[in-house]
Amino acid sequence: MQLEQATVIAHAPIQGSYNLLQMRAPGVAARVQPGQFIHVKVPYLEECILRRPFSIFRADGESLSILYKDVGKGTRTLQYLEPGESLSILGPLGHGFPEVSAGHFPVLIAGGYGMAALYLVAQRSPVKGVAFFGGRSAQDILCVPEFEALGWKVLVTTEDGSLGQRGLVTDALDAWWAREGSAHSPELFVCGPGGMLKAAARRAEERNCPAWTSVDNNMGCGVGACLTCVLKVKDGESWTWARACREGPVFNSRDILWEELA
Amino acid sequence: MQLEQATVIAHAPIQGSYNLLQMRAPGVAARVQPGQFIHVKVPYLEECILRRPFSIFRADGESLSILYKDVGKGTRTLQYLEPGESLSILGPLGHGFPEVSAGHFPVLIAGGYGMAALYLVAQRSPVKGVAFFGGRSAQDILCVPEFEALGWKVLVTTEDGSLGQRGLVTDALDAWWAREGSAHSPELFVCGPGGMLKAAARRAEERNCPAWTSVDNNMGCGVGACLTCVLKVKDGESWTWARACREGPVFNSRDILWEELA
Amino acid sequence: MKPDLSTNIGGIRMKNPVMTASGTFGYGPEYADLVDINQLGAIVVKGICLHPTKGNELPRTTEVASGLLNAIGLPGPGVDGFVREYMPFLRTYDTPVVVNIWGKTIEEYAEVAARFDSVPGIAGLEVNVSCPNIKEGSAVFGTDIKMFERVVKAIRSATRLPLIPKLAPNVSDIAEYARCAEACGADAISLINSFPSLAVNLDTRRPILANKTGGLSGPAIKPIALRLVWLAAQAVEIPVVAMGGISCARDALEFLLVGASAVAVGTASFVYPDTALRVAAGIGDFLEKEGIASLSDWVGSIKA
Amino acid sequence: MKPDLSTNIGGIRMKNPVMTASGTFGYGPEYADLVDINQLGAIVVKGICLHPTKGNELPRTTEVASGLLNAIGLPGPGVDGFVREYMPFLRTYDTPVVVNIWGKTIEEYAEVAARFDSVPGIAGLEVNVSCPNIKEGSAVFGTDIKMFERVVKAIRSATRLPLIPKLAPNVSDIAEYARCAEACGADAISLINSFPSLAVNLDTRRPILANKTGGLSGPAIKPIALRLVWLAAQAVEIPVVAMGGISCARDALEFLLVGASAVAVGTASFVYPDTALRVAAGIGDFLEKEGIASLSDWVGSIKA
Ligand SMILES: Cc1cc2nc3c(=O)[nH]c(=O)nc-3n(C[C@H](O)[C@H](O)[C@H](O)COP(=O)(O)OP(=O)(O)OC[C@H]3O[C@@H](n4cnc5c(N)ncnc54)[C@H](O)[C@@H]3O)c2cc1C
Ligand SMILES: Cc1cc2nc3c(=O)[nH]c(=O)nc-3n(C[C@H](O)[C@H](O)[C@H](O)COP(=O)(O)OP(=O)(O)OC[C@H]3O[C@@H](n4cnc5c(N)ncnc54)[C@H](O)[C@@H]3O)c2cc1C
Ligand SMILES: Cc1cc2nc3c(=O)[nH]c(=O)nc-3n(C[C@H](O)[C@H](O)[C@H](O)COP(=O)(O)O)c2cc1C
Ligand SMILES: Cc1cc2nc3c(=O)[nH]c(=O)nc-3n(C[C@H](O)[C@H](O)[C@H](O)COP(=O)(O)O)c2cc1C
Ligand code: FES
Ligand code: FES
Repeated sequence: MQLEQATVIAHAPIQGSYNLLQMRAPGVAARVQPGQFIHVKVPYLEECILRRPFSIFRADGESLSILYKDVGKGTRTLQYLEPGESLSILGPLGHGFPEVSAGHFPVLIAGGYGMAALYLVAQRSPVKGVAFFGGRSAQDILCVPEFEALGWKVLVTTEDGSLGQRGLVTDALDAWWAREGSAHSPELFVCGPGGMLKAAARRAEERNCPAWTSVDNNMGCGVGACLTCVLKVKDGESWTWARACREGPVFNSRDILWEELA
Repeated sequence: MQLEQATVIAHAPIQGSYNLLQMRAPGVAARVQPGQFIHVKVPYLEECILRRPFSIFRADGESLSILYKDVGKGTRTLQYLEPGESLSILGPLGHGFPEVSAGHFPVLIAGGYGMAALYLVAQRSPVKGVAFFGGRSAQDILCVPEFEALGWKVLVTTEDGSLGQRGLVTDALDAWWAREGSAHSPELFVCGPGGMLKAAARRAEERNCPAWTSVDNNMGCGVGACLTCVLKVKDGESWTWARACREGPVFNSRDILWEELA
Repeated sequence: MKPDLSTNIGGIRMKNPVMTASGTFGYGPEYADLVDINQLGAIVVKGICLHPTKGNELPRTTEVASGLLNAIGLPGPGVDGFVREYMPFLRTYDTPVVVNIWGKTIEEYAEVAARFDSVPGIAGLEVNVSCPNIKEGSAVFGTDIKMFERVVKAIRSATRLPLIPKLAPNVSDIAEYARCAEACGADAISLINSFPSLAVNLDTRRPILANKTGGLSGPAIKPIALRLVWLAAQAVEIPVVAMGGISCARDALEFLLVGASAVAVGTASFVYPDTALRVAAGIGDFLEKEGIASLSDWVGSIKA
Repeated sequence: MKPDLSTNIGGIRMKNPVMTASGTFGYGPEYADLVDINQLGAIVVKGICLHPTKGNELPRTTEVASGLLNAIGLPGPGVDGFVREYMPFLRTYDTPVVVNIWGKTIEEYAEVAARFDSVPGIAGLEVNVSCPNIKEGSAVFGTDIKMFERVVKAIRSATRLPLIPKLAPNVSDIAEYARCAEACGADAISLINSFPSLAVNLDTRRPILANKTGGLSGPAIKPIALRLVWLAAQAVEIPVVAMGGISCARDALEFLLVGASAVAVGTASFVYPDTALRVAAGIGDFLEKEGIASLSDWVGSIKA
């Protein structure tokens, strides 16, 4: 974990309201684990004082990139940043995804920026498996060629049917599981909206398969000091708070009190 | 006076820390009087809530421009604005310079952005006179060719002698006055730092010549409501406040209580 | 269907709930070229006292993070000057005129109120007890409950006009002041005034403002104001006029949600002179989109 | 020559005047990878009470203009948990450890203080009487002078450690609380805690924070804090620790100028974890450039 002044290498919209920001950040880039994130101070946005967390999409040598969606003030203002300009980042932060367990078959499940967050998992996994990407429409499905190029099978679902199969990501997952699941001993790696996490966690529990889920609780400090980002995890018969930024954002799905997640 | 969304036509550094910002603002541009100003909301600078006042440098048809120096947060941030982007302006504001009185010879005295503020006076004056420009060094002397092109004689002084005569603007003025003043019946049009205004006002009083001075009191609203920008003006035997943004920024030098000016 | 935005603030009938905040809209003419005064819910003018006053020396304002610090010091033309110079202009509009008054003593407050009682075209009085620069003895009217009670009572007996004490924000228990105002016969209350603050200059080692301290206004104080308005609105039956950092319709809707019956736009007018009109229009659009027929259905509808 | 930045806060010797503000720097380990704790003037840890506590539900924070609203609700490991889990780590540093304490009753406050009295490696106690979520009966310790007096007295008799009551900002007369703390035997005072505030969500029509209200911190409150620190510093002889929106050396120098003997960096650490160190270095640079030999020559040197 370090505080680094990164320099923008490339920055452009990629599709819909998603943008790709690539930066030179040798200190942070060198140490990235899949599923970790950086905490970004958006330049020129002084009245919004907090940093914004973004999953590390790619990390190659001295550079890293994030893939972000314009959803509010921070992500709107971030778009003004041009190559050559610099920004303050804090990272790599949090605990990411583990490697796929021996004898298991990796199944990625992603929605929204989750596709970016899982790229390093896909890249670094010695075993290539299957990836389920879901979204509202074609605009929301990211990085399919990149995952395919790494040797993953990608199954796309969209709610409006504009790309891949029509429906929810879990429909495709269920169909696949019924067809091939038993042959495979799946291990789930999930990053997406709360509903998707819960649906995946439920299936993992029912089928008693390991699942790693990345939560996106709002964050303050990003390093474990402010206690903004907490969620309830099991602690024997009771529960305790865990910090998404420190103990997470990736948790063993078994540990989370799903019914309490916001 | 109107609130207008202006569009940047051109924007570039011109010399030293001065920048020229040209914008399309048909509503405001159509009604500009020399010495008036616009009140600019600097885009992307939300934590600084107030507008910033800038003299109108040029106004041609549907466009107008300002010439501004990087001195703080607002003027630094303003520089990020690119052609095609828009900004909110309020103007034209205040009372500007009158036309030169019949039988008088116009003498312009300027320091800093005062050279910009006097350009429209120079352009629209039926009589072309002499202009005294002073600054610390060559970097601070603006627009000399533009004034010469309009038929004005420009006499430059710099404190470090890097351009024109070495010394203060008043040195050059005094020399000229001794040489040619009596032949001319001068009328002064002054815009510059407080010291320059005071020095010019003193000379005008001593020599009983009309003088118009543009003050640059800090401003809040720019339209006369907040009473931030006031200065003391004579009121019979006593004094009263006048608002630089409304009754000014140009005042008859005789009216100002110079010893009280901040 | 267009929602009904009209509201009644202690007898002042307004076509919409958006006023100007005292001291931020001059006496009217300053913004008349830019803003159609007829479209305001009410116009509240800069504070007026008995005699002409000059106010503080410069600097009178300084900018701070998301806010403005001011110590203008209440310069003004006095009652007679105001009535002579500005009332003819203000009477040409179909918009209630609320006069913000202040005094150096309780007697002065009462006298100013009495003088306005007979001036045609005045819809109500807002009483500034919370200006940081006015004291009687060592007690400040706005932060000493006994002084506050005395001044509100004195004004109440001096005028039949709708009376709106404007509460000071720097008290521990705002509900106490709200209830006291109500008990003394106020028709409404307004809050918050700018928050007592300080800015200093490291180079001169002096306070930046000539008056040393000043009042903080603008977006910086909005969360503070929102809590105080919420607490005050729960404490009383009389209507509450809310202000403090309102710069868009959503800000205003928040204050109305927590119980204000009207809002005032202050510092934001300095930035975008048309803010009050945009806020009024935006409130209408929001309520319409939400299918809320009348402003009163939104006021105080917070679930908490 | 390098200026002398050392300062003594009621018996706590600090190499420079910059602490962390309670609740914004965890218990130390959270920032240890990013910040050399040995270079801090002192480390003030998150509020501790007698037993482990869970704090509030989510959301606990929300961003507002130039500030942060928080209602974390004081989760923590309790005295024993803290001493066991964090003191071994904290004792490895050559930096005074100040423990911020709170309780639900006066007895609890006193007991927490007593328990820390015998813990090696603790340099002092800061007493949070101003957390918006703790009350005894209907009275809040920080905004009721009688309760404040009782709690400070009770703690004073329970501990020999340097004692620093942390004042609530939402009072009309801060000097009264400062003097009361001094009279009760406090060794220093600190201020300001975050300012009670509210943010609401128009879509849900509810307060954004689970706790409803929260405390405002960050640059938005700096001008308010600066005035209160100035007034408090004039009221007492004991040292004042100032906080509220400090995010750079110049901010800190302003608080020192108006009379604080030390400062604490709060919310700014969330943004730039190294803020406290940069503030300390920047204070040194400034004093050196101004030719001021010692911090104490700057403290309170405001001309006003
Ligand atoms: C560990 C982690 C990794 C993330 N990775 C990515 C990523 O790779 N790409 C990406 O586009 N986004 C990512 N996000 C979400 C991203 O942080 C938010 O979209 C961003 O902070 C919004 O900032 P803003 O200023 O634009 O929006 P704001 O103006 O702050 O908020 C706009 C809206 O977004 C909501 N929002 C704000 N923060 C979050 C959040 N953390 N989660 C959900 N909703 C939020 C707000 O409640 C509001 O409704 C990640 C979040 C976390 C916690
Ligand atoms: C009527 C009028 C016309 C002006 N015309 C021009 C112009 O044509 N070109 C130009 O470059 N500038 C002009 N100015 C000055 C310009 O408004 C300020 O430089 C600008 O507001 C500074 O904004 P900032 O945010 O960059 O600086 P800030 O961060 O606000 O301040 C930086 C420094 O500048 C000082 N400062 C701020 N405002 C003023 C001011 N009004 N006068 C003097 N010092 C100030 C501050 O005290 C501070 O020391 C004019 C001012 C007035 C009142
Ligand atoms: C420059 C200025 C002058 C003010 N003058 C007065 C005044 O004369 N009387 C008064 O009651 N309030 C006065 N106020 C306070 C405002 O009416 C309002 O209560 C406060 O600014 C908070 O609202 P805002 O944040 O929207 O500005 C003044 C505020 C400012 C900024
Ligand atoms: C997230 C958060 C948690 C806090 N927790 C505590 C606490 O436990 N005890 C306490 O006395 N103050 C607490 N505070 C208040 C700070 O110590 C400080 O007084 C306040 O934030 C003002 O300083 P700042 O503007 O620099 O943040 C907390 C503040 C924040 C933002
Ligand atoms: S974001 Fe601060 S503890 Fe996780
Ligand atoms: S700037 Fe507001 S009155 Fe002149």
